[in-house]
Parts: sequence; structure tokens; C-alpha cells
Amino acid sequence: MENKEFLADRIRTMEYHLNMGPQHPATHGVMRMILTLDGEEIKDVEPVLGYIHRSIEKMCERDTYKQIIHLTDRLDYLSAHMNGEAVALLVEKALGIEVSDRIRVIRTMIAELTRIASHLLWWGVMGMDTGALTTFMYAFRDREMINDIFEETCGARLTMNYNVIGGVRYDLHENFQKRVKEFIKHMKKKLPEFDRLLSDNVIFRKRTEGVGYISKEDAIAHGLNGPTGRGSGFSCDIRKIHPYSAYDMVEFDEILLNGGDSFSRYKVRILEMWESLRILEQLVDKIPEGEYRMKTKAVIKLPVGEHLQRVETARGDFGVYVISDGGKTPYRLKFRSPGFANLHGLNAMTKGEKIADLVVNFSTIDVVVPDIDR
Amino acid sequence: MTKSELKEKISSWSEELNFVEEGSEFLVVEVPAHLLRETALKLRDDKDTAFDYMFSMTGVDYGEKLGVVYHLESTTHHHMIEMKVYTDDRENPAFDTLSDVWPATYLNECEVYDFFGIKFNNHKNLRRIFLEEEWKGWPLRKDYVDEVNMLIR
Amino acid sequence: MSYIGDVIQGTKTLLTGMNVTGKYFFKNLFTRKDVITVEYPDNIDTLKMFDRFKGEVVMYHDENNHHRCDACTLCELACPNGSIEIIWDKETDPETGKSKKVLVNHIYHLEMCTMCGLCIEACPSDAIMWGQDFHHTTTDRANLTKSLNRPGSSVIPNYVKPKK
Amino acid sequence: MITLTIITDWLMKYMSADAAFYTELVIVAAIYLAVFAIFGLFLVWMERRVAGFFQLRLGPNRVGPMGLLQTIADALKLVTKELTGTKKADSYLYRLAPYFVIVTALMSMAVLPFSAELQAFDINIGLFFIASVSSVGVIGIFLAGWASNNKYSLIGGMRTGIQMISYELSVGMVIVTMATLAGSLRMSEIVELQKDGWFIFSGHISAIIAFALFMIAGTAESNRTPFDLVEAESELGAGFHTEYSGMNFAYYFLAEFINMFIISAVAVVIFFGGWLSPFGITDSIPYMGVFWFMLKTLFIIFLMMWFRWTFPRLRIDQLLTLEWKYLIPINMVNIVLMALLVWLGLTF
Repeated sequence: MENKEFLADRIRTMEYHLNMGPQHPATHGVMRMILTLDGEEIKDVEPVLGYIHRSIEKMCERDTYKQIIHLTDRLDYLSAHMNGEAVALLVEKALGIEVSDRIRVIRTMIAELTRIASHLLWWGVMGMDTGALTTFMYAFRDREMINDIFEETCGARLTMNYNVIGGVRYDLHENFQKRVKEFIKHMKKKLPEFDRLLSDNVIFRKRTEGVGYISKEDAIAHGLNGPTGRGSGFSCDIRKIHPYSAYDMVEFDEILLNGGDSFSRYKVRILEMWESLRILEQLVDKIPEGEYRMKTKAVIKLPVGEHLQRVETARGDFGVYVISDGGKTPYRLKFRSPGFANLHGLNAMTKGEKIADLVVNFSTIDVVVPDIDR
Repeated sequence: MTKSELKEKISSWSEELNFVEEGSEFLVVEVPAHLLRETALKLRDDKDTAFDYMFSMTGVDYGEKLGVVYHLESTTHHHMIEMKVYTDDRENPAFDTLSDVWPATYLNECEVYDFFGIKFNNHKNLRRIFLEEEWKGWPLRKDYVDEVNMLIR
Repeated sequence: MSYIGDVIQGTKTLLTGMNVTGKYFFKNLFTRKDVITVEYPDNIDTLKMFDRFKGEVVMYHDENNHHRCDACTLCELACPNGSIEIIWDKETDPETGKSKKVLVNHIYHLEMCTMCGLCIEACPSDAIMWGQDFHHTTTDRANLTKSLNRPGSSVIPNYVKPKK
Repeated sequence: MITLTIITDWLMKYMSADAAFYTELVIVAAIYLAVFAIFGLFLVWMERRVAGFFQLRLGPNRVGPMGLLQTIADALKLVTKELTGTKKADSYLYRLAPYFVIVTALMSMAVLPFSAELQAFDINIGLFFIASVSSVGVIGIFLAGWASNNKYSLIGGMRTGIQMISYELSVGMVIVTMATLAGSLRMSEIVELQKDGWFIFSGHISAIIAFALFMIAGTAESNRTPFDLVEAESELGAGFHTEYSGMNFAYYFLAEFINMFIISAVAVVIFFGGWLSPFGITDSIPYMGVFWFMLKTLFIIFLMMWFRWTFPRLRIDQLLTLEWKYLIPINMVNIVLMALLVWLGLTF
């Protein structure tokens, strides 16, 4: 007993700080985390942000509503379409513009394709973060097909800037339906392969199951949303709760898993790809005829007051909040970014786990840094 | 609950709460700064309101006043409310932190402090989260001037 | 015996994974069929971009070196980033005697352009449009500032704006 | 003792026996160094091409035929790079560490029997020599982690200690298992014994289990995915060699591949009959053994590459769980099983 006290007095461990980032392969961009570590065990995670802050909210106060949309592409570039859709929907709602069914369906289809593309990229990177480097190229092979669809119809592969107020910029390309059908067929073959390669792998299971647990109550309190929140059983799919565009026209399930660990969050995204395919399948043959772009005024002024529009991006609950003073530009515009909220959950998930778990958890909350550093 | 039911419910808590129904699709509660924590706790814990999900927190510069807008949602009832709080003090604005009521506000409060200079009392680690510590001024305030980097049209 | 069961099950999942990657390996080793990358500078001649591809903004010139821009500056106003500057001059029309704007230089800052397309949409006479070229790499930023109207070009005589 | 007698005989014509002996040592060492530096580069190229095919890419194919000269170009680039280091690093240990790793890697080369005629140093404890020498290499990695004065390196270095000490055990136990079957530790003798049947077949189930265990432990020994916690790109940046640049970095890189080669070569010797050709088809041709030895070794290396480009990485505690809860107990049972097989004469 005496000996034990003697040792405890002289041999002690010391907590130390480790700077993870801004140049680190696991931070998915320029982000920095200050870790407080005891050996390899994490005591605290404090994110330090702002390395690519561009002050988009301030720029929006300067720009007209038409010009804002192209800035939203640069927020969460993997859900570029959905971000733009949020602004377009907000302005349409405020001005009372009824868009045609064709526009709604086109927007929904592009949004679901974007969601699959985003989840595919996430899947590839998730594999890389756990050390399986090959997943990345497999994911990019399939993502390439979506990017080709986008390029043909929207003119760009990533920051498409396809939304305009009152519709979309171009009509669908004549090859669109054919390509989407091809993609659905291809993807249905490849998704089970993803499971065989990574999801079922015993090492991967061990790395993710039971790691980074966060309960439903904590998830809600920390504001986790999107697939991250749904992995904890928090029903937060805006497509279901506040349907917009064509989501009330299609059948799909909100994926809810109650595990709360990294594997649940992983599985939610995999299953969401299946759901997105299901939505695409329902819509691809039934794109209604109609206008692809409604006529709008040359100068758009929102009525005085406050406007809020929420959409479900690939990362979660994206919100645009505009305070208008009746002018051409918003008085104050706030982008509620899903990644920023999810990032805060990281600390709660990771405390007491190892560095390797931090990397996995960080990967499963799927942040895109420009989305956080708006 | 609908807008009017919410109003009825919340107005019974205190007479100092002010309600606005125009200009927004949600009910807006204007809370005096000293009642902020108390109201927030009630909004979260009362079974009929149960606003457990802090959706968004926005700092706003209204000209003379500075304010913070909280968008709250209930995950059980799926209703939303806007909670607003103002201060006239532009030199040293401060509110109570809500980071223990809704942990989601923790980083958001840092963001509001960073851009508007609104302090949050009792916040564990209030810092400039996006800008560097040496940055002068509060960029999203309307009176912020940066002649070098800002392109004004 | 969950211990032995675990070992067997684990090994099985590992072998399934190896099966997936192995198939691609041998297919690529012998046929290169699943290779998805392209050898970029080699395929430069066959590489064709989609019609709607947004590579850069270009100005339409016809065979007589005429363009359709009458320097109305709507594109300059529409641009969110200030990537377009239009330098114009006043000139008297010899036929009607009225003075009108004439384009001197349509300066396009490619380095600031975000390909949002608002300028092309704003243009009432379809003078500017998307170009499909994407080889913008250069060693000097100054090379990215371009003049869209060709030297010596002029507006199409008696051009009437289409009504939008 | 089978040795490189041709060189000795040739040298004897020009100088005394003693001088010839020492000159021979120098010449053989120089040849080995040169050949294995080149071979290491070849392995790097092979890894990149193989990775390319696994990942639906082509891999390096521009420099030289099939990109074969790519790694030479890379090595030239690395030679010309500045050697950087941190200010507060322990500069003596920092410079020393890479040599520890590369020298021990090359030392193990000496005992490998490439063919019946080609073996530099045939001692009667060959397998034991390899096991002990390769465990010295860990000190180099340890030193690198400590001396770099970088926390990422330090964590990487600490992980190495844990990992190497654990997995040395498994490798050793597999060697014990196979030595039970062979009854010898001399490399050339082990190979000769397999003339009637490679040990992987003659050892029944026990040898197959031993082979699986050896592959796992061997992959861990050479710090490759799924056991590359030491470098763990997504966690530690580059782990113990974060602060190294230029040639110092290249030594680590080369050592990794040479270690991989040694592990594979040992596997070939104790399981797949070393230089022996299948069914003895070319056994009468001298030096043909080199071809078979290399072919088998490359196949095992390919297997390790296959692991690397398929599996995710383990966590440090899972790494230890795997070793102490699975590999060691199975290994122990396997030794008993093998002993029984040998005792009962059930081997071929």
C-alpha cells in the first residue's frame, strides 16, 4: 500500500496538447482542433475555425437576391444544389411565386443526385480515414457518373449554380433521363459491393461499433442534425417534417437508427443512398411537362420582415434566415449550417476515446469545412 | 401548438414578454435580457412547449440596438418559435449564456461574439472563433469599416 | 464456441473484402477495362466538353470580326464579383448623326469569375456566351485578365437588339 | 557451407587467402547493397502499380517502360532534397535513427538462400538470426519518434514499441512451430528438407494455420496496413517519420519494403520450399532457384499488398487484443498440434 502511494507520487501521467490541423489529412480541409490528451486518450477537443472564412454572410448583405445564390454554392460545396435551392425557395415563398411541378421535380432529382454524390464522397473518405484507401477510388468511380449528369445539364460538376429565383437555369438535357436510369442501375449493383468491402469488414466493424456514442437526448441538445442526428434516433429529416419541392409527391422512408455510435451514423448514410435511389426511381419517368423557369421581376425586393427556409442537405438541416428591410439586398442574412452544429457534438462523442476514434467520429459527422467557415 | 396557443401559454409566464406576430411566419417572443435564462429554461422544460432543439442563433445589428435571434423547435410537437433579445448598449453588450440550456449554442455564441461583440456571461470559453484574437472591430455590425478588404457597391 | 466462431466469421468478412478488390485487380491487370482515370494530356484531342460546360465567358464574333456588344454595361452591373469592366466611348453615328456608345474594351477578369452566369443572362443582345475551354492554367495572374472583344472588331452594323 | 565460392576462387588468383576473404566480404556486401537498393525501388514501383490496379487507376506509367524508372526518378529527387529537422530535435539520435532501420533491414538479407548456390552467409541459426536482427530495427523507429521532438512522431514511436514487442512473439512462435517440423534452423537445410513436399502441404492443417498467423504477424512486423498504426496517415500525419525529409525519409521508405521482402522470403523458405521449383521441374538447372525464389516471394509480397489495399486499419487496443487474445493462444495450440503431428509421424 505504501509502495503504491510512493509510486503515485512520483510516477504520474501528464496531459498534453496536440494540434490537429490546420494541415492534417483527417480534418478534411483547413480546420484545426486542439486536443487535450492523456497518452492516447482524448480529454477535450476544441475546434479552432476560420482558416477559410470568407464572410459570405457579410457579402450577402451587399448582393442582390439573384447574386446570393452563386455564393451558397461555396458554402457546403458537396450540397451546392440544395443550398441554392434554400435561397430560391425562400425568395419564392416570400414573393408568393408558385413554381411549376416540373421545376419542383427537377430540383428534387438534382438534389437527390447531389445527396448521393455527397454521401459517396463521404464513404470514400470514411474508408480512407479508417485506413482502407481503395474505397476512395470506388466511390469516385460512381460519383463521376453523377458529375457527368450535372455537367451535361447544369454546365458544371460541383458548384453548379443551377437554381435561379423562380426555377432552374436550363431545362433538363435530353440525355438526362437515360443517364439517370443508367446510374440507378449501376448504383444498385455497386452499393452491395460497398457493404461487402467495408461495412461488413470485421476490422471496420470493430473500429466503428460502440465508438463515439451519443444519446438521442444529447444529440438533440447539441443540435446534431442530418444523418448524424438520425444515427442517434433523432427524427430530423426536413424532407419529412417540413416538405418542400417535390418531396410530398414521392414515397420514401426517413432512415432512423438508434445505435448512436459511429456505425449507426455510417449505416444511415448508406441506407440514405438507397432511399435517394428510390426517390429518383419514382421521379425519373414522371417528370411533368411545364416551364422550367417562371417569369420573375427584374429587380427582386423581399417584403419587410423575417423569412426562414429550411432544407435537408446531405449534411443535415440547412437554414437560410433573412431579415429584409424591403430593399434589393437583405438587411441581415444568416446561413444556419448543419456542419457547424454537428461539429459541436464531436466533443461529447469523443471524450475518453482514442485519437483513432476521433478520426472515425470526425469522419462520421461528415463536416465540410467551408460550410463551417462561412 | 399553433401560434395563438403558444402565445397564450408563454404570456402567462411573465408580463414583461412582448409578442410580435407580424412579419414572420413564426411567433416571435421578445424577451428582456434579464429574463433570458429563465424564459429559455421554461421554454425547454415546459411539457406543452418543449423547445428542446435550438435550430439557429443569429446575431443582428438593428442600428441602435443589437440583438440575438434564437430559432427554437420542438422535436415532440414540431412547432417553432423565435426568441429575440435586445440590448441598447453598443459599447459593452452582454447577455447570459444559454450554453447550459441548449449546448448547441456553445459555438454559436462564440460566433456571435466574434462578429457582433456581444458577450455571453458565464460562457466557458468565449473567444473569437473565426477571426484572430487581434482583430479590431466587429465585422458584421453595420458601422464596421474596413477600407482595404471591403468592396462596397 | 463464440471464440472460434468469431475467428471464422472475421476471416470470412476479410476474404469477402479481398474478393471485391481482387476482382478489380485482375480485371485491370489483364484488360484495363475498369480503369476509370484518363491519361490527360494524351487525350487532349479527343476530349470534348459538354455543350453547356461553363469554362469561361467569351464574346461572339462573326466572320467579319463583328460582335454584338453595344456597351450597355448590364453585364458589368450584374456581376457579383466585379470581374467585368467595360470601357466605352461616345461616337457619332455617320448616318443618323446621333451619338451612341461604342465598346472599346470588354475586360474580363477570369481570376475573379465564379462562373455564375449572371452576366450572360443579363446581356440583352447575346453578345457574350459560355466558352468550353478549360485550359486556364498560367504562371502569371495577369494572363487571366482578358479582353473579350478582338482587336479591330466592331459592332455589327445596324444591329437591332432582340426583344426579350 | 554453401557460399559464393566463385568470387573467392577468382580472388584467390590475385591475392593471399586472407585478403581474398576480406575483399570478398566487401564485394559481396556492395553487390547486396546495390541489388537490394534497386530491388527496393522495384518493390516501390510494384506497390504503386498494384495499388493502381486495385484502385481502378493505372499507376505510374510515364517514366521508362511501364513506368519502371519512376521510382529511380523519385529516388534521385529525394537525394537532392534538403535534409530538414526540428530545432529542438536531439540531432545526433535524429540523424542516427534511419541508419538503424536500413542497416538492420539489409543485415537480414545476408542469410536468405536465393538458390542452392547463392547464399552469402549460411549459419546454422539462420531463422533465429533473422528474427533477432529484424527486432533491432524497431529501435531505429523508436529513436526517430523520440528524437524528432514532435508529438505525432512520439505517439508513432510509442505505438511501434507496443506493436513490435507484441508481434515479435507471434513471428517467433510460428518459427518455432515450423522448426518443430523441420528440425533445423539452418535456412538451406530447411529448404533441402522440403524436396519431398513443401511444408505448407506436409504440415497439414497446422502448417496452414501457422502460415495464416505468419502472414498476419509478418504484416504487423513490417508496419503495413492494416497494422500501420505507426504511420497512420489519417491520424498522425506520417507518424515517426513526420520530420524526416530527403534521403533520411527514403531510408525509412526503402527499409519498409525490404522488411516486407524479408518477411515474404522467410515465409517462402519455411512454407513454400524456398528455391525449389514445383515438382522439381527445373531443380537440375543451376541458379534457376533464384527465379523460383523471387517468384514465390513476389507472390507473398503481392498478398501483403492485397491486404494493404483492402483493409482498414486497426486501433491500438484492438491490435493488442488481436495479438494477445487471438494470435498467441492459437499459436500455442498450434505448436502443440504440430508437435503431436511430428510425434505421431503424420507428416509427409
